[in-house]
Amino acid sequence: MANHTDSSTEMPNHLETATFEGKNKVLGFWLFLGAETVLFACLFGTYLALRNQSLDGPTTQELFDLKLVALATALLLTSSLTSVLSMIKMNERNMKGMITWLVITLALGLGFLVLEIYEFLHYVHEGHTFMSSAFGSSFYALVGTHGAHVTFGIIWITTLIIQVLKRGITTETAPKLFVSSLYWHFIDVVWVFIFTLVYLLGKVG
Amino acid sequence: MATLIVLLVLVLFLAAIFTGGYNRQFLERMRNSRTWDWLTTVDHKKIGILYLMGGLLFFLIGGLEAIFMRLQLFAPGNDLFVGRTFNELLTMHGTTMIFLAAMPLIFAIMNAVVPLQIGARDVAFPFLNALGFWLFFFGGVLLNLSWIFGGAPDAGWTSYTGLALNQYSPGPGVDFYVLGLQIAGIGTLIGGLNFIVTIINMRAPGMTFLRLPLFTWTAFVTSGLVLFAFPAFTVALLLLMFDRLFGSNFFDHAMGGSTVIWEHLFWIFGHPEVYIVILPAFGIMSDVISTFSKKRLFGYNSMVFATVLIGFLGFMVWVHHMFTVGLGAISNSVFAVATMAIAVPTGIKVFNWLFTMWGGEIQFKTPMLWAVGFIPTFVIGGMTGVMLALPPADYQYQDSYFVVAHFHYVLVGGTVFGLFAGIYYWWPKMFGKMLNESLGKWHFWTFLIGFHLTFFPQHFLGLFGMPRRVFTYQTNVGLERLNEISTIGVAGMLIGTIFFLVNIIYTLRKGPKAEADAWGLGRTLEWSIPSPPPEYNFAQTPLVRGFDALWVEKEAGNKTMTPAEPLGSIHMPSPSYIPIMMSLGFFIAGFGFIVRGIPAAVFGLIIVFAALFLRSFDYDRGYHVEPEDPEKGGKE
Amino acid sequence: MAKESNQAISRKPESAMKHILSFVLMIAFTAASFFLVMSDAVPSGWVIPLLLIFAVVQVFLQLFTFMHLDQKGSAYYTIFIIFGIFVAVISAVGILLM
Amino acid sequence: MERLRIWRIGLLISLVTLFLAGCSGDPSLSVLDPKGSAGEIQLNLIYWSLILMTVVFVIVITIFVYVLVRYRKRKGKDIMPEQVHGSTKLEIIWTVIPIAALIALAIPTVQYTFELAETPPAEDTVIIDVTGHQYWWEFKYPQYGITTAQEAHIPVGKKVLFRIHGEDVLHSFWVPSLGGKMDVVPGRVNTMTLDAKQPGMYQGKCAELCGSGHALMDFKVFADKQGDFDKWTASMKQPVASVSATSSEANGEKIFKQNCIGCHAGVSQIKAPNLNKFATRSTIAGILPHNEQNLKIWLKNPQAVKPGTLMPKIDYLNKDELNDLIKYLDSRK
Ligand code: HEA
Ligand code: HEA
Ligand code: HEC
Ligand code: CUA
Ligand SMILES: [Cu+2]
Repeated sequence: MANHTDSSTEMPNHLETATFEGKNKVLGFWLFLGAETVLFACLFGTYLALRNQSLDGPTTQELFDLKLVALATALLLTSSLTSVLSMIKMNERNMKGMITWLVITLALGLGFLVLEIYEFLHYVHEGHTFMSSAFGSSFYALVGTHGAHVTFGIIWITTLIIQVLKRGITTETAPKLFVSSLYWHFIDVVWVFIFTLVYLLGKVG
Repeated sequence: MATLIVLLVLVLFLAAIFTGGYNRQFLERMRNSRTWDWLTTVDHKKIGILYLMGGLLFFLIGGLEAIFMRLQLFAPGNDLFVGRTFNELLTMHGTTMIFLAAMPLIFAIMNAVVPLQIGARDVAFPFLNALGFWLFFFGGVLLNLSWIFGGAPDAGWTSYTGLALNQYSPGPGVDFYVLGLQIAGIGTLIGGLNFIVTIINMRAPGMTFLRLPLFTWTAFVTSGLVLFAFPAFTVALLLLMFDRLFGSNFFDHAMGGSTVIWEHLFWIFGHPEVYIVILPAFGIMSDVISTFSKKRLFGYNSMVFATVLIGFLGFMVWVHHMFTVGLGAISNSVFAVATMAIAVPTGIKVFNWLFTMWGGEIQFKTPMLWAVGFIPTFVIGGMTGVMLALPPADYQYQDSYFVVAHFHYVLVGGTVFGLFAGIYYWWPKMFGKMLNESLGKWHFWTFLIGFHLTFFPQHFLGLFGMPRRVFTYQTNVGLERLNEISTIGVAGMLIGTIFFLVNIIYTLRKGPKAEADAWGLGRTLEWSIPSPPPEYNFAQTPLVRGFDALWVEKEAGNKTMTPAEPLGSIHMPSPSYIPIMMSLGFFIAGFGFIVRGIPAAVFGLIIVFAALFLRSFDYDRGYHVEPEDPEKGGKE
Repeated sequence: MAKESNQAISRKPESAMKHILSFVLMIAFTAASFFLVMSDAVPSGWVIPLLLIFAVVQVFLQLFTFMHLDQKGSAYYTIFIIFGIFVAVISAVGILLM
Repeated sequence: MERLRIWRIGLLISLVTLFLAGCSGDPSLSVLDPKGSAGEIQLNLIYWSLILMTVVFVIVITIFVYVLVRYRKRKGKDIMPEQVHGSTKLEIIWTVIPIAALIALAIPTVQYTFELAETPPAEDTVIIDVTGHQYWWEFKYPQYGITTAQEAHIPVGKKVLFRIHGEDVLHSFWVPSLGGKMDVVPGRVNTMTLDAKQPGMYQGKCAELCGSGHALMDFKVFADKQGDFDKWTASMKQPVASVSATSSEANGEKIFKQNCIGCHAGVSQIKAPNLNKFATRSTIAGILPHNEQNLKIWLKNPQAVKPGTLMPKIDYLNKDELNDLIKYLDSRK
């Protein structure tokens, strides 16, 4: 199957799967994402089953503010694009371009987090807390787990930026970067369902 | 208090390291010691042995708990272990056996065998492999520490909420369950992921998917089940932890929560889990039966197909554990039919085994005895499984001893028999020594008879109206005699297990050395290399030219495999202390959460993150070894 | 490793154009979702199915453009993620309906 | 090898006789001796499935024994078996036959599942609201205004609709000789229809782990002839004599009002059985035979009788007080 061999000194086109370790890593990461899909599905199932159990607290209709959610969504969606752009730069071995896009991605992610924290604080103020009802618990568990993923992603990508700055784009750093970008897109996919099934559905009833 | 001590010791330890106030030579010696070697190993063969030892240890503990339970149930009105203590025993028995004995033993064999069977030098992620083991081990230790620190979990291995909430199960017992299993579970998930990638990416040239030995196939599907089933359990445990530790209300009906959600989450995981533990046993059966019948596996393709189908259907039947929850006739019927469907692929397997032996030349070596004992025993267990799958009948069986009988027939008669077959079969490959045959036969016969004596009567106990998870029963309702027999049977299993232990010790001391092809009948790649294999497994990656790769060469008159590459230096991954460090971090954090010692919890998490960080910046490239020239080497 | 890098390195560098296009589509679907809920333009029985369809389309856009599943050599990734989605859907629907 | 087969068959026969001779369970508790239509339906299905399973098992075991005997390695001989790949024909056979067997099993299964889920028309049914508590059972008859515990009475031949509630943890309501079980799920009401075809006492069990006392969370269902049932309801509806007959009973009543009424009349957080008609019960706490001696044992240390029970020790009363209390309790009919 060796249908293509670059003249050996040249770097291969797709850095992330250029080495054996890289290939393992990417495949392994996809499997991990498969597992994460099930994990989130269970949280979604739990949330959907419990979302009307708000007891005396505010209901979904009363609580959610779609404008804020729309803004957060825009930020996260855009960050997904910038993340993929950084990968293109990576495969062009354009260090500066890649890091620029990565930093923009991080900034958008941070913006999203700030909005989410603001939103949570607001809800707590309204009497909708983790402990106030089953609806509260399941809401924070689902949206909070997503938020935790975003946070972890930000930390992870930051450490990767440090590594690339030290070592450059190599067949060792590239799979890491690529995989973190997959992770970032995955977070975005989950968010699509959160805004659909939590916020929009919450308004519809 | 305990937290404080732990904290103090660790702080001192770290201070010693960072201030340089330690003895360099001591560290040097430690680094070169055998213990350090085992603690930091990333070699799949050694990790396999670690899993084996860990799994056996927990099997003994779980067995001891079973003995205690059976002693209490020997006669009505006994008061050895009553009430809560009995509930602790049964919970810990079930949990230990499933998560800390059966699964690790499966991972032991998978580690020892899968890379060899596919002609690989290693697994895809040696580091993660080690991490998986240490997480399992520390999780298991944490769970068992509950006996000392304030009481073991007592809500059953299913830990149904309601009962498992703070209100009804005060004390840290269930917290130990939650955190111990969470940690062990992450380890298992990592292990499963590793094996999938290994089997996809690391196969030797020519080893196509339809040439994989059946054990590798089942390892593959089992790993897939682990990958997709464990997340549900992770979520279940997470939510239960929130409820118990942080006052959320997922399962508290007074606050709008629902216990049924726990049942769903648990069984979405729990049912695939039982196939996780049976499929590798099926794989072992297939390999062992074909080896000792001196015949190619009958219907290889349909075996593979059946394995995949069982794995697939396994995700669609979980509600059969919930027939009496009151979910309605439609839901019960749908899940009943889906459950019954699993009998078909399983039947295909059973008949294929029978016809593998048909026309063969069967040698009753110990592994084969276990395999032969497996077939009727497992079939009985499977039949009672099908009987349980009928909701109207299950309304009677559910939570009675009939169920206990069913699952011991499949778990012990299936999984444990399978594991014993595998251990006897591959022991020479793992340790380079043959286990003693006559001790092995004694082990088999005492265990088999004891097993049936213990569990066959339990079917009737259930039908006579004895619920499970009870610490006593009434007199004069026809339950005494059968319970007596059941308890007496355990003696058989106890004696059998002791024979096994004696066999191990005897073999380690003076067992005869094993050949490369230890049984003389080897069909698959692992028998083409020395026992035990060198650290790089294959000096030259073999070229696979058909199913039963070694047998193909034997038939062609070759003594060894044809290599697929020239002899050259081999790259090996470096050992690493990070897996054990990270697991220790999780352990400390878990313990901290359980005793509500937030500093310890935070400290543990810091260790975890430090380990992650070290790992992320770790660019160790491993080392190279020069393999010895195999006696008869080279290409022609 | 012996069979190091013998495949999958032959893919062409990607153009940004495809991703930007996909992004525009995603934004459009998202906007449409919000619009569905915030206005009364669509009969209420249609809203939920449409929302779900829009979400699913977005997932596939992400998977097959941003996450590169459209490229050669992604068969295993696709198999496993699809199976993950399958288990996920069964589980979530199971918890919800049963 | 001939000997091997005989040996196996001998083992099988001795095992079967062992279990069939002598023990078929107690008629008040056994699934195999049903006294109601639900139990009969369920037993039918159990037998039908058992027959099918036996057939399959016999097939498997016949091939198994044949293969083991016929193809074992003989001493001195060393043959090389033919390396068969498989046989599509055979494989289709053992795919199709099990499918057929399963269809034969699935049809009655689905049919019975729906049949058992039907709720009978309200006019013709006795309704009983069952509540599972840690570790006792409460029975309310909304049609008659009766509340009792541990022991339910039902009329023979009539459908009885059990509406099953719970407040604390999961339990499961199981009367093996009348029919299968239904879980007590807090926050839900599950229903189950049972009937008894013969008068008698049928034992009930809690079949879901519910804590330390789970093993002892027993109850009884009495199936009475219609006349007896009517008498029972009438007597249960009659209020207990409001004044105590004797002075020790009166003293007992005082003690009861001071110490017990909080739980036993439902004002406290802890729910306890209604003791208004306590003297009519044949058991104490569902497990001890009802007599003075046992009542003392129960009151002095309930935990020793039923681990984990929420009833506190009443060990602070002196002998006379205790006797008076018992007299009072046993006058409540
Ligand atoms: C190794 C573990 C294992 C395995 C393999 C199985 C296999 C099966 N199990 Fe079992 N099961 C458990 C472990 C396992 N189980 C455990 C641990 C529990 C209890 C959990 C708890 O509550 O604590 C349980 C409980 C359990 C229940 C719930 C009982 C209850 O609580 O009320 C049910 C109900 O459907 C069930 C069904 C089945 C079925 C249909 C199979 C099938 O896969 C069996 C298929 C095999 C065969 C049928 C035999 C071979 C086939 C042939 C020879 C072909 C011809 C056959 C026919 C035509 C029928 N099991
Ligand atoms: C793989 C899983 C597995 C295995 C192997 C076993 C093995 C055994 N099990 Fe268990 N069992 C379960 C899984 C398993 N079980 C589960 C999941 C439950 C349900 C729990 C629940 O309800 O929540 C259960 C429940 C269960 C019960 C029902 C409890 C109840 O409902 O009240 C009983 C009762 O008889 C029982 C008995 C036994 C016996 C006698 C063995 C024997 O086969 C054991 C044989 C082993 C030995 C006899 C060990 C030998 C010991 C020594 C040599 C001494 C060791 C000394 C040292 C420690 C140094 N088990
Ligand atoms: C804190 C609450 C509480 C108090 C106070 C209490 N009980 Fe109880 N009692 C219970 C509970 C709960 C049960 C059910 C026990 C079980 O079966 O698990 C019970 C059961 C009983 C029973 C058996 C009932 C039956 O239906 O068979 C008797 C008799 C009884 N109590 C008598 C008394 C007497 C007499 C007193 C006072 C001297 C008393 N109890 C005080 C909670 C209480
Ligand atoms: Cu109530 Cu068990
Ligand atoms: Cu199951």
